[in-house]
Amino acid sequence: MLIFEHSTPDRRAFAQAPQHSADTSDIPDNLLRKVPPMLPEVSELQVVRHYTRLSRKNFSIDTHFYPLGSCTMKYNPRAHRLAWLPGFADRHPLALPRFSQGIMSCLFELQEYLSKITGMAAVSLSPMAGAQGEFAGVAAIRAYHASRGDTERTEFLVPDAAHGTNPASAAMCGYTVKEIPTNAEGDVDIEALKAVIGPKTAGIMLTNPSTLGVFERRIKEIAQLIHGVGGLLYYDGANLNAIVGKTRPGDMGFDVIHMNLHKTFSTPHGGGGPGAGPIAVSERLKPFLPVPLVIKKGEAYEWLLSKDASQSIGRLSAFMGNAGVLLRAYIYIRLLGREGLIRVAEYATLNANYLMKALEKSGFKPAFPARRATHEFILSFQSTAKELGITAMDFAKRMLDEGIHAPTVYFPLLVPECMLIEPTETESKEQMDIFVQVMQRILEEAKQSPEKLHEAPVTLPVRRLDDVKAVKQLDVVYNDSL
Amino acid sequence: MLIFEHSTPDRRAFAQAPQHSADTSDIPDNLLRKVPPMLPEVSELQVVRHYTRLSRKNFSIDTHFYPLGSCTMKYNPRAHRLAWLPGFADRHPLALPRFSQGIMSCLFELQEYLSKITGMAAVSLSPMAGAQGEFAGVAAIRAYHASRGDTERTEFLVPDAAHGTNPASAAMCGYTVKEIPTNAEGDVDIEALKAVIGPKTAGIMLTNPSTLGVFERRIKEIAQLIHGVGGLLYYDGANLNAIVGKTRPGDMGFDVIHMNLHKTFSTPHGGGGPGAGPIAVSERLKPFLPVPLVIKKGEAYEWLLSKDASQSIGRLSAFMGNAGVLLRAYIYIRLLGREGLIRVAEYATLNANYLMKALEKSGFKPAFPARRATHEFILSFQSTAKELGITAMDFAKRMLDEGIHAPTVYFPLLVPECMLIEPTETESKEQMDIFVQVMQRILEEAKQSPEKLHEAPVTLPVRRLDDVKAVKQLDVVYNDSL
Amino acid sequence: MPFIPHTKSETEEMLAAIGVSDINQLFDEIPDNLRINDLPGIPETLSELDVTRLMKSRAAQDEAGLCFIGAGAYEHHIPSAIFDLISRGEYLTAYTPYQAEASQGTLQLIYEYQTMMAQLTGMDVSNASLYDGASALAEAIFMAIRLNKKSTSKRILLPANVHPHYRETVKSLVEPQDILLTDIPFDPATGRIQIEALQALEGQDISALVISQPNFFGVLEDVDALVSWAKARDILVIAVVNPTSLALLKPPGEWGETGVDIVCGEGQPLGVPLASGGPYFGFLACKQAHVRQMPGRIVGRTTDVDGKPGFTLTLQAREQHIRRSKATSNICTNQGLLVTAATIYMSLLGAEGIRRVAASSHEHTVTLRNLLTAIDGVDLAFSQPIFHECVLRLNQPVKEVLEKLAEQGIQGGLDLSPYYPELGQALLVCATETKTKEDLEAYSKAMQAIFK
Amino acid sequence: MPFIPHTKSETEEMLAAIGVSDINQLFDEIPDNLRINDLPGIPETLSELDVTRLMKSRAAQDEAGLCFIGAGAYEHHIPSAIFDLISRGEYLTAYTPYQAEASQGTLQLIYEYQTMMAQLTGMDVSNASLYDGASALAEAIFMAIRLNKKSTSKRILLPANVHPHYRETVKSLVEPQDILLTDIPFDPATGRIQIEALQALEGQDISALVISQPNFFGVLEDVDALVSWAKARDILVIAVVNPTSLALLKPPGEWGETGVDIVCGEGQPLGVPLASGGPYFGFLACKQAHVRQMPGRIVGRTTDVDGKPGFTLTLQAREQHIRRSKATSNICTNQGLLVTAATIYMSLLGAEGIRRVAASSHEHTVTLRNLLTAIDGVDLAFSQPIFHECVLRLNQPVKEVLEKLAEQGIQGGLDLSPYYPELGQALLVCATETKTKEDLEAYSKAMQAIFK
Ligand SMILES: Cc1ncc(COP(=O)(O)O)c(C=O)c1O
Ligand SMILES: Cc1ncc(COP(=O)(O)O)c(C=O)c1O
Repeated sequence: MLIFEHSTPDRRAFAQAPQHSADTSDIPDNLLRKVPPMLPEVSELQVVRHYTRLSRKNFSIDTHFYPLGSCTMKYNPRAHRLAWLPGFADRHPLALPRFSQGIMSCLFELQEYLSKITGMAAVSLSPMAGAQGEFAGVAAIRAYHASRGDTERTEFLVPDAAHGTNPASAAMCGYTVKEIPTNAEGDVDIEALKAVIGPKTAGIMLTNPSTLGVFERRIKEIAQLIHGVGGLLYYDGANLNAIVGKTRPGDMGFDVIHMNLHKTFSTPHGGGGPGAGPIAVSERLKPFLPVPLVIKKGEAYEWLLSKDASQSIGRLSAFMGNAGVLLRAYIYIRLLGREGLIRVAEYATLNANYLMKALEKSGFKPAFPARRATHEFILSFQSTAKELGITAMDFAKRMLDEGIHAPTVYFPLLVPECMLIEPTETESKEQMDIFVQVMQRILEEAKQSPEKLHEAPVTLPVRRLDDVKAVKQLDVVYNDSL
Repeated sequence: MLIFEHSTPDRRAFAQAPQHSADTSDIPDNLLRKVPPMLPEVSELQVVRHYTRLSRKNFSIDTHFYPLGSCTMKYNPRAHRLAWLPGFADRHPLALPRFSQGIMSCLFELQEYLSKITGMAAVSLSPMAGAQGEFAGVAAIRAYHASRGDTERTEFLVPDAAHGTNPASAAMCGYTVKEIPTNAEGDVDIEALKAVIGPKTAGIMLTNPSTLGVFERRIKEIAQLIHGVGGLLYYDGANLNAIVGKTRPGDMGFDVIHMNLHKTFSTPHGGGGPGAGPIAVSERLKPFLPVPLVIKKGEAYEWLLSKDASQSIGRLSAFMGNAGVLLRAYIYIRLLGREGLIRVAEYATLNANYLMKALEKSGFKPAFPARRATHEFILSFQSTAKELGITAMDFAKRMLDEGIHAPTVYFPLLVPECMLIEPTETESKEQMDIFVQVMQRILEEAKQSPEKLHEAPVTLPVRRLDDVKAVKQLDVVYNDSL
Repeated sequence: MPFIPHTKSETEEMLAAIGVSDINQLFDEIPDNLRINDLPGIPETLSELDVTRLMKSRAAQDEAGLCFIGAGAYEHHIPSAIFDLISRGEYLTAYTPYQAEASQGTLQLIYEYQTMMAQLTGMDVSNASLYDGASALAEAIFMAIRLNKKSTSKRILLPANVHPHYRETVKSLVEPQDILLTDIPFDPATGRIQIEALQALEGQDISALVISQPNFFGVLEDVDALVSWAKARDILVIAVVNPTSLALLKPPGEWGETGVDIVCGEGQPLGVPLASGGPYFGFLACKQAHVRQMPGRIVGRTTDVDGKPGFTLTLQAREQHIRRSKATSNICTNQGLLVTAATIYMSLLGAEGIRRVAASSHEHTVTLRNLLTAIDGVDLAFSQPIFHECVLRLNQPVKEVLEKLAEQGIQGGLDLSPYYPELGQALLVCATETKTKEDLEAYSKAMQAIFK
Repeated sequence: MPFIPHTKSETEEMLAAIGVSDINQLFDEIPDNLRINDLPGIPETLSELDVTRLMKSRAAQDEAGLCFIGAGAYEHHIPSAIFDLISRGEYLTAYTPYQAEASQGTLQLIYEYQTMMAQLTGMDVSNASLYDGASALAEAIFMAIRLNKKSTSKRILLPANVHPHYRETVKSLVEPQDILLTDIPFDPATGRIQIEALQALEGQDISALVISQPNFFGVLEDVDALVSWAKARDILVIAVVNPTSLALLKPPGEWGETGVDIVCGEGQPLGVPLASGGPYFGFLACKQAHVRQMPGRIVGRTTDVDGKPGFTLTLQAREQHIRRSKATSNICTNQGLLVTAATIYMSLLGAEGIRRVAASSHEHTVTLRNLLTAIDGVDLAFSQPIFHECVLRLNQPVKEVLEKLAEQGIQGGLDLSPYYPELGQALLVCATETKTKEDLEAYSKAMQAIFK
């Protein structure tokens, strides 16, 4: 039932608004609203009950194992609630700096930590998610070229395995996107790369480890090639969880990287967001960082704004990005500390490799069996699809019935019938073993009674939904009783 | 699965304890523990996931209609979280009064409000639930008699409809309990009462409206009778929700009353508690109130403790009772205010009478059809039990399948196959209508396919549990892996 | 190991199963010259207790008394229930609802949100959120340019009285695509868009006009006239609005004869804490005909194989994960949790509740304005009607006045001089429903003391 | 109407269905002379915003700096996760689990709690909670009297070094039943129970002996000797313990040759905020043989009709709703939500975590003791080993010292002079794991300044 269906005219959660209607007679009548919007008219209990019940229809980290590849769904330490302390939650974004030293000190330190973790020269925290970080990074590269009068570079290279945000972000910066193919081992096809680079090359966007769950071994060579033709390298940090404390994008030769704080730094993703996508840059891109930055003058923290950053690509949000998310990432880093951060990559990788090995033994097909898994790995269901008529999606849906959130399916696009599995370091060996048992059970079912997979899920609030109808008979707002 | 079954040696939520083990070498070895207790060894994620999932096996106000008679399960305004403000949550109970004026002012005002609502002379907030309030009230009566040298009063009267805590509390105060029968209309059998009262009568405990969901109309007469023989009257305030702002126990002639703040004043009951059971007394019982009390001297609030209250029955808890619950009740009263409190009884009674009428029309049997329902009412399933073999319990269990928490069954004990239904004022007319539909549907089922009721519930985490086995093969701690 | 459940023996068992002897061996595909073994400069691990102390001490530095700053972020009462509900793990720790059947909670909620936003703005459809108000305006501009087939200029009229940070953000985001932003000056007497400046553009190829209602100065524009002007010239109209105002003011869907094409804005006033500027959420609504050019996620209602209604992400062919470099936007992660808060907020308050919040905030600002302008040296900057925010002109440097007010525990507003030097010593103030009569008087008294 | 969903027309419809014309008619069975129509003296309704402001201003009055008071309520770190979990409506807004099938969450949790408490105390079984530590001791005394069939005296030995508020509470609760409480003095040199005083009772009929470990002074008793003495004389032993200590100290189940009969205490240290003294929870554990005399609710594991394991309230025949005036106790509502917090706390910390909390608190107190007793005019009151709390003797009035410390933001401890005038100017102090080295030094510095 929709909240609107609980609605009755003249009902309201009366304690929540001013008790008396105030005077607005100074506003000209022609600017006033005549017919009120049809919002729900419900009591406080109805609201609480509705949204409590609704929440129970979600899978989440707190309720289910959620090995959604590329999304790093690990435990979100509940200490993140410290970001709600009144000093933080009630602070107006335009408060005077002298009432902002608390948060500014956290942000300043976060800039420092992130630049150390990535091996970069400087950090801007303002991008509000990975995709905005990508925009910012590519825009910085663009500004860099422009600043040198280097205006003929119109192409950005993106491997075919890349996340959709990569080409979209490059395009938003006005670049033409060139796709680079992947070789059978999951690495960038270097010959193909050589064939396309040249004076038009503004740069390349890479994820390393890539979205294929393998580490790009020839990264240094790629960096040399790109730099050789005057291009710059962009690092999509979505997979940073695989390498924190083990290797640094800065050392690999990257010029700019974004980090998804909601992934590696475990800020809660809230069913779609918020995230944060700070970028870190090499020395040469420093002048182009988006504002605001936090700088330290003597003992005081100050904002660095556009007027003092003439080459900056500018502002990306009305205020300071997703400041609250930044605070949560700061808390996370302080909780884990140096030793704890290094362990992240170690145990994320341990879980992934253990799981890949066990699944391979159980008859599943890793996409790159000869490779070490990073923090995630891909299974391909191409053979099951051919032989049993069971797709990766069928498998995924049946997993939901087993109380496990399905891994990412059909991404990256280039592996047919793929499933991208990322257990994360906060899940236990028991959970890995349970996962394997579930997969075995479903595989058995796929052979014995495939209809169970086609019909899945059967234990959830709804069964498989008609996505085609959702597009054809577009129904995106409720109108019935309104 | 039990939390212990997730346990693995040497695992822990490491962020939650001091990182280094401290020095305790000054404690003699013979006083130290040699074998650690077998507590769970689990990660923070495992704990959060386990207890999140576990919670989802509960019905609650926030998730379900919960018309549990006598328990007043109404909406708990979420503003109660203000009681967690650091000044309140972090305050040590023995902090100096000058750092306690905030909470003491709230408690002082709460004392005032409760005495106004009940029509009594003074209030003590310290009893920690209704039952402790009963003890305190009866103990105050005992102390009163003793203070007058009136030591032959050994009997306390309790109607047969009373809640079990009433006779138990009287017994805890050293009294012999005499049961008073109820007449066919649900009132105290006054003739029977007259027959037992006398010089041994210390007092009587009454609930008005009674647990039968009707108002005791001859209360004044009863008060005269009891007072006439030198006894005092105790009011069990569990049903105060039915009369706030409509009538006052003080005016009825009662000498002491407890209030269940977790009922009428809507503090969350937390799956069993906490509650709070303040008592209010008439002028003559004032000296006997339990301590601590809050008094005001000039502008400052002070504690009144035993040393300044020589006749007090004393202290009932280590500190100030369930102080946090008292704060929540204070918040509730401030939110509702004068007008809001009066509406409580009005709409609670409206819902109950509407529901009783509608159910009667649908073929159900109110226990007292000729009476006005108060905030609750009783149905008797005696005829269904006889004719269809369907008990009140069968009905109750089937209601769970329909997503409604069952009303109270088999209490009060004197109505056979009874169901005590209390919708409360915060539930809507729609919810009343849905309840009626559900009841009709189950009644139909009882006639068509009674096995469905015997087998219920079938949609919950477990089906009907074996209570006899629970007693015979007593298993109250987990031992398997420990 | 904080947050890692592996015991020593489990780790060994797992390494053995993989066939390596040491956990570091798992990184053997990383070339040796790229390997590091430490993270110097990152502080040691702290327990939750220590982090709590640390954060409490930092937060305590930022507690700053009564806030009269608005300027795009507004202090409103946030119902207690919101915090408890959005803290539920099921909302808080879910990812984007890629598996619809396992995400009906979030999906239905977004569908309800879309409906509420469409109602509030008077438009047909809404998306599931963008990052914030400023970036939402940039997305609206991209959208308008895609939509306006009659225009080839990629030229946008962006009045100077739109929030200066929005204008900065728009500039950063749209410039790489060679979009032309044309400033429209405001009337120095009224603070409103200068109609003559628009008229001067007569006959030129223009893709869209942006209108902020109220504008950054809190001043109300003559929206009907502006929309009619633009529509008559095939110029698309983008409205930037404060959602709280929409329960009181005429919604963009009704401006002029036809309503505007796209509405966007900052969702923060709907139940989201100030929190230093984020996370908030941007909203975007438009006419039905434009839905396929709308960026961001959209949830649709459909049915399952049994015909039971359910919710799913829809129109995904617009999005980057399918359309890649041809997508309507690069946005992926958005601001779901804040949408959750806003949806609960709108449910709790309803139309009448939000109208009261708007009216009460407005009344408080008017009262404050009257109190302050009664002081010698404090004047009103603009003559026009306002909504819940206004500009004062002082005869003293605003920066110093604000510092002095701060000493009295009052955050007196925003100093406009860095943004609009042409306005002289201008101060933007706002008093929402959270302020009491005593608060307003406290401000006025403190101001009196400074100006006497 | 706040929290009441009825609209005017619904109310009218409902009244019509009932057959009355006015809502007040529903109260027509209340005699006219008892009717009231108003509640004078109760303030007007406030919105949640106003109540929030009110409560914030009240709470702000009570923020009082570093707390070194113990005395039965201890400031420990409370993991963030606890608040979020116990705030879930399913735990927070459920009633007592009368309908077992609809309450498996709460029931299983209590079963886990019972197991943990049995483990911690070294006993066989635990109940589901009592009100608090003090009232739990009274219930333990009732229980001991019911259990000790060999004694007819109803006489309890209650040492003077048991928490004075516990002794007061016990007195209030047990006296109406003619139970005899005999004080046992403490040794003025060690603060421990005076063995000679016990020996003087040789041969008398005694039902039970109460032992507090540590005792109110933080001093550790020679529990083995005390239990052996009592057991040899058929005297039941009741232990009152701090649960935090039990991960470090020998549990009551192992005291003497046989262990004690009943263990009770205050559960607050296990994840419950100080909150002015409540809600906390009392715990009670005992030997298996005594389970049927245990007061309070108990959850048992059983199976459903399909043989699936499940949980239910059990042994209800002991309780008031069935046994009425013959019940083991009148308790009904107990402290479920706090038990929920404690169960989560014990799960998060585990045995090793709680041991560390205990050890760290102990070490801090010892450090503080050493710092303070280095000051001229501050001496140790007792010579014996302590656990995490101790008594200092000052050469100045404690009340004044505490007032001066308070001015430095330090709550210096509890003034014992009202409770034990015989101890002179005695101060009870405690420093838990929440205090840093700097905190301890700050205290010591402030104290130095007062004593120089
Ligand atoms: C590989 C990769 N790159 C980029 C992104 C985009 O990041 P965001 O969702 O934070 O915008 C994602 C998100 O899923 C991703 O997996
Ligand atoms: C009528 C009645 N009296 C007394 C009580 C006991 O109150 P408490 O549970 O607060 O101890 C109850 C509780 O259910 C009750 O319903």
